[in-house]
Amino acid sequence: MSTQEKVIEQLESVVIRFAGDSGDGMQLTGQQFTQESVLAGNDIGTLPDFPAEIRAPTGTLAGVSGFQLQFASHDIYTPGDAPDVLVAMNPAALKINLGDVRPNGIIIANTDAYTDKNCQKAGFGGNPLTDGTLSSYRLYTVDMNKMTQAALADTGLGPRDIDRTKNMFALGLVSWMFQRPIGVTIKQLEKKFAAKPEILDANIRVLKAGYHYGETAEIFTSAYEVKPAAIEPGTYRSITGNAATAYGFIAASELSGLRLFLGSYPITPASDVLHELSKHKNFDVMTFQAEDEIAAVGAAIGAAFGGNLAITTSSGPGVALKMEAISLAIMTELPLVIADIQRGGPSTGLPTKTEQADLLQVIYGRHGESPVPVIAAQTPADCFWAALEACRIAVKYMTPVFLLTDGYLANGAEPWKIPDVESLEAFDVKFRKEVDGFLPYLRDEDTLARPWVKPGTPGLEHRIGGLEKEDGSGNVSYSPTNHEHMVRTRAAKVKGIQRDIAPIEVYGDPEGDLVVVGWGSTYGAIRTAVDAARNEGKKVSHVHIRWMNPLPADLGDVLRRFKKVLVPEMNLGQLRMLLRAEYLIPAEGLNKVTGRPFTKSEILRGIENHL
Amino acid sequence: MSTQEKVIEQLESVVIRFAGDSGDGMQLTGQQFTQESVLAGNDIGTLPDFPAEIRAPTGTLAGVSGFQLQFASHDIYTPGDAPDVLVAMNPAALKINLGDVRPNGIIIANTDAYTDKNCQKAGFGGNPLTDGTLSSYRLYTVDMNKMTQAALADTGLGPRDIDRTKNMFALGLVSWMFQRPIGVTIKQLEKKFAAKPEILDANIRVLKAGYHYGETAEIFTSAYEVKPAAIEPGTYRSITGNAATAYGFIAASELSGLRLFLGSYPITPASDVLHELSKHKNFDVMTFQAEDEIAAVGAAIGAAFGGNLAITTSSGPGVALKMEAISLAIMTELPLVIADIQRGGPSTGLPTKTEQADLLQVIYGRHGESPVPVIAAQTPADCFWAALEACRIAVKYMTPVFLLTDGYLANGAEPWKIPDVESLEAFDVKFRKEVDGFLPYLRDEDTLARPWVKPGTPGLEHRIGGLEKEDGSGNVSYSPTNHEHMVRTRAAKVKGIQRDIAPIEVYGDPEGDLVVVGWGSTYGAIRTAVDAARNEGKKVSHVHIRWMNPLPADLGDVLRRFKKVLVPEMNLGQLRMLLRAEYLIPAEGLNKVTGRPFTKSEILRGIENHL
Amino acid sequence: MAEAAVKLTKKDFETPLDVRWCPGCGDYAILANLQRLLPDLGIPRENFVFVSGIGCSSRFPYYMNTYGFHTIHGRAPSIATGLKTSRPELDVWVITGDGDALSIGGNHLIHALRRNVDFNILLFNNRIYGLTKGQYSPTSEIGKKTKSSPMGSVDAPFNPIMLALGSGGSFVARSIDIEAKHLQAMMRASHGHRGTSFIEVYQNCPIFNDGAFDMLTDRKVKSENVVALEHGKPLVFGKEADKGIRLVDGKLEVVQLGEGVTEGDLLVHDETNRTQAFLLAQLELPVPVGVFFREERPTLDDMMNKQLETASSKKGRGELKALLHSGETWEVR
Amino acid sequence: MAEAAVKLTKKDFETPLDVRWCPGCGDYAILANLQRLLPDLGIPRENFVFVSGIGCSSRFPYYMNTYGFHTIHGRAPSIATGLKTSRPELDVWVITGDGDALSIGGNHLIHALRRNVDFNILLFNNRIYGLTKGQYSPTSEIGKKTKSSPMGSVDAPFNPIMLALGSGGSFVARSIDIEAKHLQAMMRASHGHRGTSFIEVYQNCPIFNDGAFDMLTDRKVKSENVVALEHGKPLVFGKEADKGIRLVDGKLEVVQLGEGVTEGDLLVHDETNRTQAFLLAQLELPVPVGVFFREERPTLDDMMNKQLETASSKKGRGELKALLHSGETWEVR
Ligand SMILES: Cc1ncc(C[n+]2csc(CCOP(=O)(O)OP(=O)(O)O)c2C)c(N)n1
Ligand SMILES: Cc1ncc(C[n+]2csc(CCOP(=O)(O)OP(=O)(O)O)c2C)c(N)n1
Ligand code: SF4
Ligand code: SF4
Ligand SMILES: [Mg+2]
Ligand SMILES: [Mg+2]
Repeated sequence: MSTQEKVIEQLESVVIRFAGDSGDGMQLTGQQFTQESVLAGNDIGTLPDFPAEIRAPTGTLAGVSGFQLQFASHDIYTPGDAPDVLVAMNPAALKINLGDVRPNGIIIANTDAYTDKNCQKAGFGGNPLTDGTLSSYRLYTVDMNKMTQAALADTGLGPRDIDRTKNMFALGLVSWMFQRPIGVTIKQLEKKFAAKPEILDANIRVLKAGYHYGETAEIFTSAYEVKPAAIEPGTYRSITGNAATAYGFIAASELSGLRLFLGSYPITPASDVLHELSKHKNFDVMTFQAEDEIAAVGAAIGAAFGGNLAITTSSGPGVALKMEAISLAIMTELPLVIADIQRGGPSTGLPTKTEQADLLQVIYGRHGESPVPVIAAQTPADCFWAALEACRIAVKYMTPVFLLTDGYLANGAEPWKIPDVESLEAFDVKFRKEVDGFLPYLRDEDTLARPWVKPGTPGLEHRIGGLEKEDGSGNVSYSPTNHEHMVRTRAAKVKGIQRDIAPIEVYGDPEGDLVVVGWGSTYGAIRTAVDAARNEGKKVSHVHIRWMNPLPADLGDVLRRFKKVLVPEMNLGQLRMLLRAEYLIPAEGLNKVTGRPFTKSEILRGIENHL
Repeated sequence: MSTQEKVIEQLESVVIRFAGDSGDGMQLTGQQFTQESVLAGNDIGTLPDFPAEIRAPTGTLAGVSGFQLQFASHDIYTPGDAPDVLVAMNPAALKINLGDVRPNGIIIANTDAYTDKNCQKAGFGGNPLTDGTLSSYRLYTVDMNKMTQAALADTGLGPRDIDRTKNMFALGLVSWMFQRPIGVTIKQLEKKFAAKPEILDANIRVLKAGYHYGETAEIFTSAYEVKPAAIEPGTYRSITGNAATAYGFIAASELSGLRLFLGSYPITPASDVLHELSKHKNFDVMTFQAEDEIAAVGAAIGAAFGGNLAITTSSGPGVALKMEAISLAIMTELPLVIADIQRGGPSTGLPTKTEQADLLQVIYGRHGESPVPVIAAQTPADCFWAALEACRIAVKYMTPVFLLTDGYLANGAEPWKIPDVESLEAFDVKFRKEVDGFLPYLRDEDTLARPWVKPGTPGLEHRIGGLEKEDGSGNVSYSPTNHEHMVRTRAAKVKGIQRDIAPIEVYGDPEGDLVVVGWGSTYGAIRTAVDAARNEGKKVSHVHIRWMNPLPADLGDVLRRFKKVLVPEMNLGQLRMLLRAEYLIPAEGLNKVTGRPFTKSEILRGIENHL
Repeated sequence: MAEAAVKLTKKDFETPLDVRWCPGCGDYAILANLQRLLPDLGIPRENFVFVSGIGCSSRFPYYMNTYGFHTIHGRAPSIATGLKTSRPELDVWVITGDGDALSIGGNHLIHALRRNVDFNILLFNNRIYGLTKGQYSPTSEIGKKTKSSPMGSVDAPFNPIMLALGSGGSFVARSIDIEAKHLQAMMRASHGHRGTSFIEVYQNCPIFNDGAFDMLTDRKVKSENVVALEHGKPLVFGKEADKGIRLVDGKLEVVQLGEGVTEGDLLVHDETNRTQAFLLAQLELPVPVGVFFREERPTLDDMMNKQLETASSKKGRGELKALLHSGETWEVR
Repeated sequence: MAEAAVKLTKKDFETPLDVRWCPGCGDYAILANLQRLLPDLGIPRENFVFVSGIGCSSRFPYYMNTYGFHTIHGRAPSIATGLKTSRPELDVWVITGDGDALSIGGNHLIHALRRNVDFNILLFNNRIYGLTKGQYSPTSEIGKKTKSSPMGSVDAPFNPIMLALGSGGSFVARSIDIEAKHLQAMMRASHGHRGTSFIEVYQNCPIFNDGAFDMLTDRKVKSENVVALEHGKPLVFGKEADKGIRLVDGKLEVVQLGEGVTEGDLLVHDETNRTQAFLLAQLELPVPVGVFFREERPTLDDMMNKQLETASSKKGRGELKALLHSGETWEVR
């Protein structure tokens, strides 16, 4: 009835968050929208955020599930800060997310869900869609339930099945708003519902209904378009951190010729690595779901002793339980990779939220002097490279290695330029077979690694264990001088890994007023903020540490070239502590422990406060 | 036959080490000699050193058991450095201990045990008693077996029983050498062998035979006497660290009116605390030997929830296993004391040797931000005070607290001036009973402690758990701001314990060239060495830290008054790391990780090197 | 036990919190049944304590308006052991799942059973890890396809009843989430038992393992598939009570009554016979529910507390001063 | 198994290290018996791996000249599981003690038994913690006075055979340290069994629990106190083979042969019957030794390895490149 024209606006980047009841299918909607954006050639960053309960009661705050996505025409490193668009499928979703939406942002609400009862459950006094609560936002109300029902009126589907497709309406609508191609979603639906043609048909109908509604209805004054990003040429895919971690391990197995053995016990947010690896038995990947974390790492140690590429995956509480066994791997100098997918702590804490507070646990959380190298991944796709690198070092130095990622990386996705498999360097694994001159703890002069022997090798029968070893012979030794020697040798071996660490790349100028030092998943937020600060002419650089132990040999020199050092972390200052102790520099912290990642603006504000 | 006169020399202090096969009863001999010395009014310090095997094969190096003791006419803090006297019951004992004996020291050897076979087993080429190996020592050879047999010839005892008493010969002999009263030993024997009069008689006969042999035989040219030490008036007893720890816990229970509950799983060198507490059921002390360390701490947490004074005891590997559960105590803010009696690590390591390498484990060894206060005992008797203090803080602040001791303190003994029980301060424990205004996480304004409620209290039914808590209500909360608030509140609560820490007492001048900063069992060696350095006119002071977390509020200021800071530790520099990070001072380390305590001279050398 | 002053009702045991299980989850029924039973037990509300581990099932204490402790994965029996031995007057319940109790918590479970600590264990067996979104558990059948076993699980499952009997359990029973009457009867019996009582409750997880127990709950077929164990009674089952179980050469045999076979030929359930309980536990069809085994033996909490009393009455209540002065002492003047 | 190229002897399995157990310790005999047996098994020496936990008993691998791993307390079954599943061609033995296996390691033990990993567990049961110098263990009797139980232990012990049977163990046996012939026969049988085999070996600790099994080893009385289980044979015992065990109403009864009772009346051992094994495990006097139960069922290592083969043969050996390119991809030019 209106005569307004549809205008296609050009945008640089958009942050959109889908939020609804856990039963509303928001994760799926978000993932599908991500696929579409990726195919539209945008760079993307995602952040799923789901409740700890499997399914909390409908309509409650505890039951709200969200999925945020940023897509842009330029390189981006994060899922973005304040959403430009919030899709709020019910009042609880609105309640929880409203505070994050940027001023004057767009809110799309599914009017049908805003009943009095639901508004009350969410803790609103009245109906927020009508009582002025949203006056500073651009509100679009859509009767999604009704329109979904209408779209399916003649299908004979039951009301529950119909209700379940309303997320497709939302997806269709938003796809239209941002000019996404919905073909990929239809293809995906075809796969998923191959066995249930009526459901498939219903979903496609509703998806299209949403899309067409956007196109035809009058309430939207404009559609937005984000142009493809200018990124490096190549073949791309989207990948989550957990999938990348799993692929990194498989790649390490292929490149080393070692059978991959995973011992694991499920725990959020690490379980998906187990799930992913379980699928790839045709890579000769052995996965063992143990009775607990101790048995999981135990089995991995047994497999390492047997000559396999052994890994174990968990999150904070599970990693705590593994420490005693990891200490055995240190004493017996066996290769082993332990992945800690960090989550909010202490104790059970916030299982579905992200945090970086296990750094000191993995470096120091064992009895005795028990050094372990630690590598931290910095983006979802980087989990691939970090996992691969962890394996390479473990085998080269005959040592357990920690791989740190976190819930944000694990579940977040980014487009990944798929590496050329031929260009990946094979690692050089030698099992000792020569009998002459063999001693179980005779070390390689360079790496200080002891030989790796596969049980079954004739003539090399020997015994290892957790009691202090005599260097060379590997016999049990209570000698005071040998103990001191071994303690220092184990430390020197880990320290020696510095030679494998590439010199630090400073982003920005090599000296200046401030260097922002980060590690792990804060990479994207820091890089974006430093870019912004530099655009404003500030003398700020960015250093991101990958090997947390040992720290890179040149790190002290690099940092000392700046007047100030700022360390943003999702903890109370764990890396900061290490830097201060190691280099005696007055590093300052920017700390956030909310279970959510930093936003660019939080870091930017931190930078400004420290200049 | 000789006409030499017995001369009684006056000495200031003597260090003596008894060493023999584990079956030779050296621990008993050493302990008895300690008793005698204590009754002679000397100040003492002891260091037992036994093999990890229960009983290694006779005559082997692995089977050597030793007990060192220093007694002096002045205050001493250590079992001494290089022994003045070594009693070597067999070649293996000689082999292992010879390197430690001071030049020109006395060696008493039991000739009968120096057979060719034994010498060979010990790794000597020939017989060290005759081949010149001992030319730079004062060697006394005694046919102890033969003389023991002779003393018991007419008793009708079997050869095995006879052989078992030869340690009494050694004890008698050495008692004579140093003019110790053997009455206390006889009394002790009477108790021990009350049921076996023939064995009792045999032991006493042999003890006296040894004593008389010293008096009459011609080989000893002099006897030595150490005058009583000038120590504070009062009633004294000798006490080991583990006994003092147990007594400290019982005292805390008596002073708080809380029932003591220990959950523990045996492990060297912590088991004796369990053994000691098991004896005192008439103090209403409940001891539960659990199936593993996790169950042990679990039971303690259950008891804490039930309103008991709950403790758990272990050593490094066991403590590593407890960490996940301790994190639950942090989240639920329940009082709990965890004693870590440190031993050599990593892994099974050196179970019977001492080390201080669990400091960072107990401070940082848990997932998430999970702060726990840590107190370290510094002498065997101080374990009493440290255990008491740990309990007081746990209950006052509603927090788990770590108590650190180590194998050296645990098994070492010192004379202890028994405190006046009436003078011990009761602690003020209030269980919440008022229903009005109750919230499980409503905090005390000063301490930030939450209320402690005994299940069974009407009207206060509530639920706690490991998921993040909403401050105040204690309900499960996934709120980002609440999480940040709680993380910071838990940290602030532990930091707030600083107000309970007495200002640092600097031993020596409050400023100078060097301050030696120690913690735990290095106290004695550092104090003695600093004394010696100061006697030489050096500007050296000593600070010994008791609360490792939080560090004392005035520590930074105190340390900055010195030009240099030296940190001796039986690890690779764990406290040093903390000091550098916290105060940005270039603290240097003096590190020894041999499984044995520092000697005075090692520290003195360290001081000299840093001046 | 002391009579509660005021008569309590189910409502008294409900918390104001929203219950956060999936719609249709079997946990709701178990909760409701226990909330219905508790007021009947004559125990003051403040004396109940619910201790759980981690899992969907372990959220239970939040919904029970008593004292409660949602602890960590697998450790609830240990925590309950410390609580019950030190506070024997409390009425302690352990709520756990098949993962929590049999996977990570297996050791604590079997040790609690041998020690016979006086608390009640309810194991919600849905044969899946629910909270972590659907991996196979130690009670999942071989071949089960889950997220972590896409080609089917290769782990032979535990039989929780056999495990409990082999651990020395003194009260071992089985029931089903939605069989309200039976479940309440089992809970009541477990509560009446002094010592560790263990009830395996079959629980449906509609999300990750829907229908695992349909055969035992579907009105149409359940009476053919379930046999109720009752002490002293012959093992009869079937819609028409026309089938029974007979013991032949030490093995169990399902028989049709009437064709020359009478109730007198059937095995009579003897809940005091551990071996027979073990035999019944192996029965796959029909599935036995009820009390498999019950035996009175000393409880850990009793024995520990008695030792404390004995020590005090024998040696006299300890005195700190005397303790500190024990052994050799000497005076320095 | 492949025949060893060279015939090995006991000496080949001895290490040059001094054996460090106390004089008279039962561990010596167990070691010697196994060293005597191994050369007979026709397995190349380099294929044997001994995995142990912590305890006196767990020092065992140091004295066995094969591959060996002295791991950490309680975890040997887990480590052996990782080793055996990933290297199924190895001949893996787990050496453990009553503390190591039943206390801290209880969970791993029962899970190994249910999963049926193909290794041999020898549990040296001296009913005490030896290495830590004498605390009661989960097999110590109630009332035992030790360093940690000066008024007597209040923990009801496990019966390891019952626990193993309740866990689903597929080979469950018992023997005695110094009964060389019997012990070797048990070890041989255990080795012959595919799946987890469990042997409880009664072992004397002369230092902390001397004489615990005197009744079963003292030449004068042992035949009156021990009954050997042999498949298909009636349960006869006594110096004169004049006593036997009869099954009456599902309960075991010791009878004197001859007085109207003949061997034909006795219970015949059936090692395929788990319930009967469970019943025998409860017999306190005479004490049964021998194979209580044996059953063939798929092993975990076999099933895991078969899945790998199936996956490769069905989907083709995985290719890294294809994996990385799986799912949606797009080209940026
Ligand atoms: C130490 C530790 N490891 C793993 C987990 C993850 N986890 C939580 S619940 C669970 C399994 C729950 O299964 P079950 O006990 O059967 O409970 P259900 O959810 O099926 O009721 C796991 C593996 C954890 N929370 N803590
Ligand atoms: C994690 C851990 N907890 C405790 C110990 C101490 N510990 C060593 S062996 C042992 C018990 C050994 O008993 P058992 O298995 O019966 O062996 P035995 O010495 O009797 O042969 C204990 C408690 C340890 N080494 N590690
Ligand atoms: S996942 Fe299953 S067990 Fe968990 S709440 Fe949902 S239905 Fe219940
Ligand atoms: S303590 Fe006992 S079990 Fe250990 S070695 Fe000595 S005799 Fe054997
Ligand atoms: Mg379950
Ligand atoms: Mg034992």
